Amino acid sequence: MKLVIAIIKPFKLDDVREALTEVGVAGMTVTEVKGFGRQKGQTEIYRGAEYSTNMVPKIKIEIVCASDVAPRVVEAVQASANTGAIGDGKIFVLDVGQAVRIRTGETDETAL
Amino acid sequence: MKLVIAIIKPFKLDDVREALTEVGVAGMTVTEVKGFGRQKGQTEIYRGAEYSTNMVPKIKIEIVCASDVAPRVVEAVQASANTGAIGDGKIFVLDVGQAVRIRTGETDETAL
Amino acid sequence: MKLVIAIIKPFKLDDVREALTEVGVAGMTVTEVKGFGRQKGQTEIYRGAEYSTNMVPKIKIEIVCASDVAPRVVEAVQASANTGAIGDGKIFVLDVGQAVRIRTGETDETAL
Amino acid sequence: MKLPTGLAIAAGTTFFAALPAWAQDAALQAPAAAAPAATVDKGDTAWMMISTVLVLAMILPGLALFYGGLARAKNMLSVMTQIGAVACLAMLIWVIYGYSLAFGPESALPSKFIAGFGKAFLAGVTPASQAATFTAGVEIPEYVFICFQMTFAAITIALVLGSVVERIKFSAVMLFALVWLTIVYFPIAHMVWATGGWFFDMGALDFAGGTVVHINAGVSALVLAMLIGKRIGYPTERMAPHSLTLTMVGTGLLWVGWFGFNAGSALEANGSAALAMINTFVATASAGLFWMLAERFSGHKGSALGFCSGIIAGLVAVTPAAGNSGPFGAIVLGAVASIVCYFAVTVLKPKLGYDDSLDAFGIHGVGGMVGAIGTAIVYAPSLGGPGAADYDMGAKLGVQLLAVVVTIAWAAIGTTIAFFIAKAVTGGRVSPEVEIEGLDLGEHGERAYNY
Amino acid sequence: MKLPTGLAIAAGTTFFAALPAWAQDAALQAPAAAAPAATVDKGDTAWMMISTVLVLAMILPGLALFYGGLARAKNMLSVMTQIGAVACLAMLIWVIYGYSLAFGPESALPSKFIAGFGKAFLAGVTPASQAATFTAGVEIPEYVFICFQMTFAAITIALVLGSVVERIKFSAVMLFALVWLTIVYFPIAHMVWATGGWFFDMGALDFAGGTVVHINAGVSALVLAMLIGKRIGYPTERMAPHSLTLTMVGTGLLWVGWFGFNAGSALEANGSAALAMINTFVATASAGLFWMLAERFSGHKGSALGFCSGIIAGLVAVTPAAGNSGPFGAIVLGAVASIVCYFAVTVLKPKLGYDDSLDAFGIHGVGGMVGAIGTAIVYAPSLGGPGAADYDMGAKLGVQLLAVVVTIAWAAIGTTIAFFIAKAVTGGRVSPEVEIEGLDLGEHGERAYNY
Amino acid sequence: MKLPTGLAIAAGTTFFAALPAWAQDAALQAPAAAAPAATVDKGDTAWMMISTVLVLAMILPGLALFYGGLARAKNMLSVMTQIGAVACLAMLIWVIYGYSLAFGPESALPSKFIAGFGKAFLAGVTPASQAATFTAGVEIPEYVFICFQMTFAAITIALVLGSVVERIKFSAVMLFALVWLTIVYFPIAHMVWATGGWFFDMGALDFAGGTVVHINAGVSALVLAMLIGKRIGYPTERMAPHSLTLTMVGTGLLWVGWFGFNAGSALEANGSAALAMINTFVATASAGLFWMLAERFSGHKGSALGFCSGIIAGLVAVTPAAGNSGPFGAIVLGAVASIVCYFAVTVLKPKLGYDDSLDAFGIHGVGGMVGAIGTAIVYAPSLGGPGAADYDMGAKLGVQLLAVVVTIAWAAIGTTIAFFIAKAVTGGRVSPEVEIEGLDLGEHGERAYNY
Ligand SMILES: Nc1ncnc2c1ncn2[C@@H]1O[C@H](COP(=O)(O)OP(=O)(O)O)[C@@H](O)[C@H]1O
Ligand SMILES: Nc1ncnc2c1ncn2[C@@H]1O[C@H](COP(=O)(O)OP(=O)(O)O)[C@@H](O)[C@H]1O
Ligand SMILES: Nc1ncnc2c1ncn2[C@@H]1O[C@H](COP(=O)(O)OP(=O)(O)O)[C@@H](O)[C@H]1O
Repeated sequence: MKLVIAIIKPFKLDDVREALTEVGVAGMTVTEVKGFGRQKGQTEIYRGAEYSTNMVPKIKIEIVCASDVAPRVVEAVQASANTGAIGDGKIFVLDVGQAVRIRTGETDETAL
Repeated sequence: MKLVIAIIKPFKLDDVREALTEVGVAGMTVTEVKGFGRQKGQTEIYRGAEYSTNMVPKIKIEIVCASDVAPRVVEAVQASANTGAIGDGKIFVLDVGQAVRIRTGETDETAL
Repeated sequence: MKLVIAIIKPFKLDDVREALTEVGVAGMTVTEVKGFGRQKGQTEIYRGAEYSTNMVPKIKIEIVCASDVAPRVVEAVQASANTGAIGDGKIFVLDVGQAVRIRTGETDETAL
Repeated sequence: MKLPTGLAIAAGTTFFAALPAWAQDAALQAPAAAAPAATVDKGDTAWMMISTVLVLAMILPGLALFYGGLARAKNMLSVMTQIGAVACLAMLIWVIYGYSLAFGPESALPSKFIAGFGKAFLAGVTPASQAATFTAGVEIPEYVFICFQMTFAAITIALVLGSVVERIKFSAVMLFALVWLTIVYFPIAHMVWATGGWFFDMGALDFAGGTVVHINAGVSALVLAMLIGKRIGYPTERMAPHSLTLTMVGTGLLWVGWFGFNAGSALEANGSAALAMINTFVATASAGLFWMLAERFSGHKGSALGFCSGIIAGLVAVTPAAGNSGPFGAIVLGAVASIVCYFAVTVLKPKLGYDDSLDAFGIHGVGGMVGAIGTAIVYAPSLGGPGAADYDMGAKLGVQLLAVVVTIAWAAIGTTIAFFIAKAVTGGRVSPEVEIEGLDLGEHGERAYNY
Repeated sequence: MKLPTGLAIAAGTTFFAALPAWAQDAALQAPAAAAPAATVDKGDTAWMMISTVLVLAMILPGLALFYGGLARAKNMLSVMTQIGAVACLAMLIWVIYGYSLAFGPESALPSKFIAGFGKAFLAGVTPASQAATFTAGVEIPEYVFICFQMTFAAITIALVLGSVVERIKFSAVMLFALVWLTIVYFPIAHMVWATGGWFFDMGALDFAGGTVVHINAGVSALVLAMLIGKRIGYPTERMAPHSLTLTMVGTGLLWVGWFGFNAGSALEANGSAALAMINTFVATASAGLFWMLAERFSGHKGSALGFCSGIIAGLVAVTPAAGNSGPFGAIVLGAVASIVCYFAVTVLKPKLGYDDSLDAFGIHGVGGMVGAIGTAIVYAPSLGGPGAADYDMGAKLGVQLLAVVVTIAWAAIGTTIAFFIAKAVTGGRVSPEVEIEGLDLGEHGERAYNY
Repeated sequence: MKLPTGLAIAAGTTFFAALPAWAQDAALQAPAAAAPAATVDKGDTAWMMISTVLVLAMILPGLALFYGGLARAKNMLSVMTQIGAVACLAMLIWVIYGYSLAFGPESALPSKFIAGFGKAFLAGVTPASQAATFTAGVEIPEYVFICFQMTFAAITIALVLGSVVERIKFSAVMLFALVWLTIVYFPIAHMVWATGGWFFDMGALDFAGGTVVHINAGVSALVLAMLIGKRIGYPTERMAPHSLTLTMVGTGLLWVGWFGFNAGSALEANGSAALAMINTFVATASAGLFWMLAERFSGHKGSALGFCSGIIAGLVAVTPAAGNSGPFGAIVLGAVASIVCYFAVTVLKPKLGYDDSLDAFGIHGVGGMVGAIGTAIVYAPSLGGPGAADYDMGAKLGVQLLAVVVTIAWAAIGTTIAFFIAKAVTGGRVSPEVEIEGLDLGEHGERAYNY
């Protein structure tokens, strides 16, 4: 199995989720994160104190899926999260050794 | 070493932490996340605008442990986070190549 | 490629980011988390109700980098996040199978 | 001469709006001996000053919180700043020429619709100047009257913004406000409240500004929302209120402040103010509960936002009726307004498809109309209202309807003109990038929250 | 006949509650010539109207924020909506029959405990009706008196909820409020404040409602908490206040509004109101600091919540004493109340094990008792109080104690009855699922915060 | 004898501060017949009581929110509690000896600078005692005057804290407040407001306390900030306001409450209060918008915090001018103050490098000076001010400048003394660990937010 981690722009979440549903991904976990990268954050000024954050709000999506499904997942995310502008984000794929569904104790691919 | 990732229901956090302490896990990292899956979210209505979120608040626990301890960790989480209802969550296990304790520079299992 | 996960004290974030920039890391993703470990949390009292949290606010940094850069990344984090006090945090290193830049579709090390 | 200043006219009879003179009260409170000149009672002055302060509290923080809580977090400061800044602008142009246009002396302009510039820059007003009340021989310091009315202008333009926040440019808001106050608010205020004004002379009942403030603001908001277009993502995207807690706080402050608005509109601390006060309590209480009941009867849960919406709908509806109804008429009026607004907001709006972000029309416009028309009904003595025994409800209904229709037309046309001027000069709407990222960062360079 | 309406009785002597008539003031302010009929002073009217508005501000947003901030985020809207909705309900039944039962004319009912239905639906009240004050010949518009007292009923029932939020059903709250107001609040208000009422005739000292409002609400809250049971997870689970910021804001608004409550209870803008005002300042200031000192002496840090708790404890304790004490008596009273409440909340409550979610009993009940009994002490002229030279403290202590004990018993029994009715009809308590997920989603279908 | 008590002096002439007696008003409102003794008008009493309550609302919740929102979340409760606690302390020492030192009878002490202890513990004050106003023969209950002035002392010390929050110990704050009020505030209040006080006798214009409150607090804040040193991480680390929403709410509440402060300073509900009211509206409106314009002209976005800052700067500047200016003078004064403060805060402060956390000096100190000096200008009848025809602006400017310079020196020296005492006893500043973790946890053992 694979863990696909995608860092995307927040307003793309709905699109990505729909795209994933289409490739048959039923579950995922979402975290609000901050990203540093090429994309520059807004400059804020508070009574003359200027803060250029470099920190941009992002959404991290984590999906565990069967290894053979992973390429399609990656593709779906890449297609749906893409705006062509800097800061669209990254996808990382890691190996997962084991998966368990807490409710039933089912393991591995049946647990997803 | 293994990284055990558990997605659980928020109100189960205390139970899980106690169970983990019993199997000798001393440290863990906790993140507030949102989960999509079988479990359906509440429907909210604001002046007629209806939002059915599908997003359910969850807690993600990350524990790095020695490989031989991992099965007991998985078991402890599965037992303590279980309510038998949909949405109880998942456990994923990944390989960890290296661990460092920042304070001392100790590495690998002594770092945990 | 490697995924370096660092759990650090929140006020050390700026130092760590600077140290990472120096070793050539351009991107990273940051999450606010809570840590359990040796470090004890503050005791809070609200009208006599005492809560000793054991949960300490921490920052999780995730950096994906080329495998040969990873040791330098680990070192930079360890040096810059260190205060010598309990609770300085941990660094974990995992293998990453694939990386994609969403905007361009570039993969692996060119995607970082 | 309209507003007596300096030397008050002794024979000053009922001066402004549509209120029975509560002869019995006057009898109790007026000095027994014949008063050769109008006198100022410090109790009235105290009441009108605090009423003025209460109306300010309705704007900032009241309305700013009510509206702001309903917006998304990324637009919070934008909403609050737009409200605050137009209120400030309204105050400044009020003393420059607004007060004169609404309540100044007659001029070459058609005095049915507008006064003249004779009191521009508050010419001739001193701390000793006085303004008439509804009771002959009783006056209040003119500066107090000016301040009280100033807050009405300020809140009305702020209310309009509710339909277009989260996408309208700050600069467009400011220019729109300037034009709108000039061509819509000042004339309508004159028509309703000044002697010689059209509706005033018709005998339209509007105790505290249901027409001038609420119908006017609500209709303008609707037109403005249609002109500027929907928010990106509306109605599919989740746009839940970012803090109903703050909306609830704003609701409370609006209710609190509204006593200045309604009971203050008696211009005296007397039985009429007391009647306006009790009506403002019970109409609102009724409306708050009835909105929740309407939700239950529609198969939903009674909601906190429903409660707040009902409270506001009730306050809006009781505004023209405050001193023109008995308490039980007010209770019914509140309930009806609440139910009608509920359907306007939850059924009508989705059907018609316009994006009135915070339901400025659905609550202020619709509630205002229910109130204006309902006032003609609850005014009837048979229903516990203060109307005379020979009260002709049909005739009064006609008058009220006419005032409503003229206000709607005037507001719609004026808003259209003001919007196109604002759009031509400023562009009107923020860029899609700014809209998506939020107006706080895009327009003001700040975040509302940094936890 | 109790409340003079329309034609005020000229010889109207001290009418309601337990307040010395401040003869010296009366002498200064009453018209020099013999007044053939009671007169209304617009300064009094203005003061009583604004006092009424201030008490509303105590409820919404004041108490809603104070209580809401102490709750968990998932129950925030539930707390605020329950408070708002019972306040609305109280207002409606107040004008329907509550005012009549408390202050209406005598009837077949035992007038020691309750008045009759003679003023149901405010029968006979007009804008010209007047109500007596504590000064002969001085009256205020009856509508103002009705509104002022209406807000007292509204806040009292809202206070009760503090012990059972986070688990009680909205529908149960509404039904409970209806019954409780009818069988507990209206009778006790009658007994304390109306001529012919039991405590009133006994000469019990209760300037602004320590018995009616605070002991009553506190004891009812305690009984209700025990009847409904503990929250799931209490006391082991973390249940820290979700926003002490909001609690602090609520505290400030309560303090601000309490001047309407306490100084407004003088019913005139006179020296008695001024005394109530200064006492409300200094007792509260003292109590706020003394709670923090109590924390320090118990080996803890002085806390923000401690400061807020002290402020409320002080306000509660000074309520019966407001016009019945000198400023330095009030300072001592505030300090004592603060320390006693501190121990009630931090030592007694955990020991007894009941779950009074927001310490409605620990602060309002206990603080109210300290205040009621302490009033008999600080009233003594030897301690700077306004009592006459021959003041008999022992006797007065007996009277106060009796009033307290009767109130406790009445509240406990009435609450039990009201709860079982509410439980029978609505179920009383939400399901464990709703309790765990939060009442905002489960009962109202909303989230308080969407950041 | 200074403040008439009990037996008011019939011939009481203008008593306190620097205000023309509005003879015309007095003529209108005073009883026609010769009044043998000063009378109390209930309208005045009502107005002064509500003004007092409004000033309390400025402190808690007003200032607590304004300041708290600007702090970081980890210090929120610390900021609010420090403000609340010093306000309480100020109230207690005010009734113990502060009122006496400021307004008590003359004594052995040099009465130019301070009164004596003759009214310590409010000796001799009863509900029947009266205090003079600016109009001969018109008085208010002395308890009301004491309360009104008490809130001024309370807010002034609270304002000072703005420069040192996020690092000063709670215990240091309390001790500092005790000493500072005694050696700085009470004397300056005496000099400005009491007959026989130095500035008062010089004829310095200070309607509502620009010198006593704002310059005094601002300068003390600056000195205190320099003595205690910068916050760890200043100015490189991100220290953005944690909730500009709350700051905006605080701004609104401050504006609302400031009408009590400014218009209340007329001590009567008359034309002078009305003038102060309109000026407080328009100066503030102007200042709010001009700060945003200053930002635009400096190449930045007009910001929400800028709007709020302008509002406060305008309120500060109009404080001494409130009854001493015409509305258009006030508009200009507001605009100038706003622009000057903008540069003080954004250009001067970074250049000088001191860490005035919340710009207590940059806004209250600088704005106060602009107001004090500007008052001498806008007072001129040629500019629409209420000065007499033969008004000598040059001379008045000299007087104002002298008052400002003396206040600066007095405040600076007194603050230094008070700080070193506080530091010696308490340590002054929290440990770096507590500062980094936040004062809420470190000093109070609580978190402001638990979502
Ligand atoms: N090496 C990395 N490791 C982890 N996350 C990264 C890395 N580089 C970028 N990211 C994440 O991806 C986001 C987008 O990256 P950025 O460089 O801004 O744009 P792009 O991906 O379009 O080149 C960043 O905000 C950050 O959250
Ligand atoms: N494939 C997946 N990858 C990552 N997280 C998942 C995946 N499937 C489910 N989850 C997480 O597990 C949670 C519970 O899953 P759900 O399908 O609702 O219930 P259950 O595990 O009982 O079948 C989800 O809310 C989500 O956070
Ligand atoms: N086994 C673990 N797995 C995951 N995270 C851990 C583990 N142990 C510690 N952590 C994280 O590291 C942080 C620091 O650990 P702690 O034991 O407090 O101090 P130290 O690392 O200095 O010994 C914890 O707060 C937690 O977030």
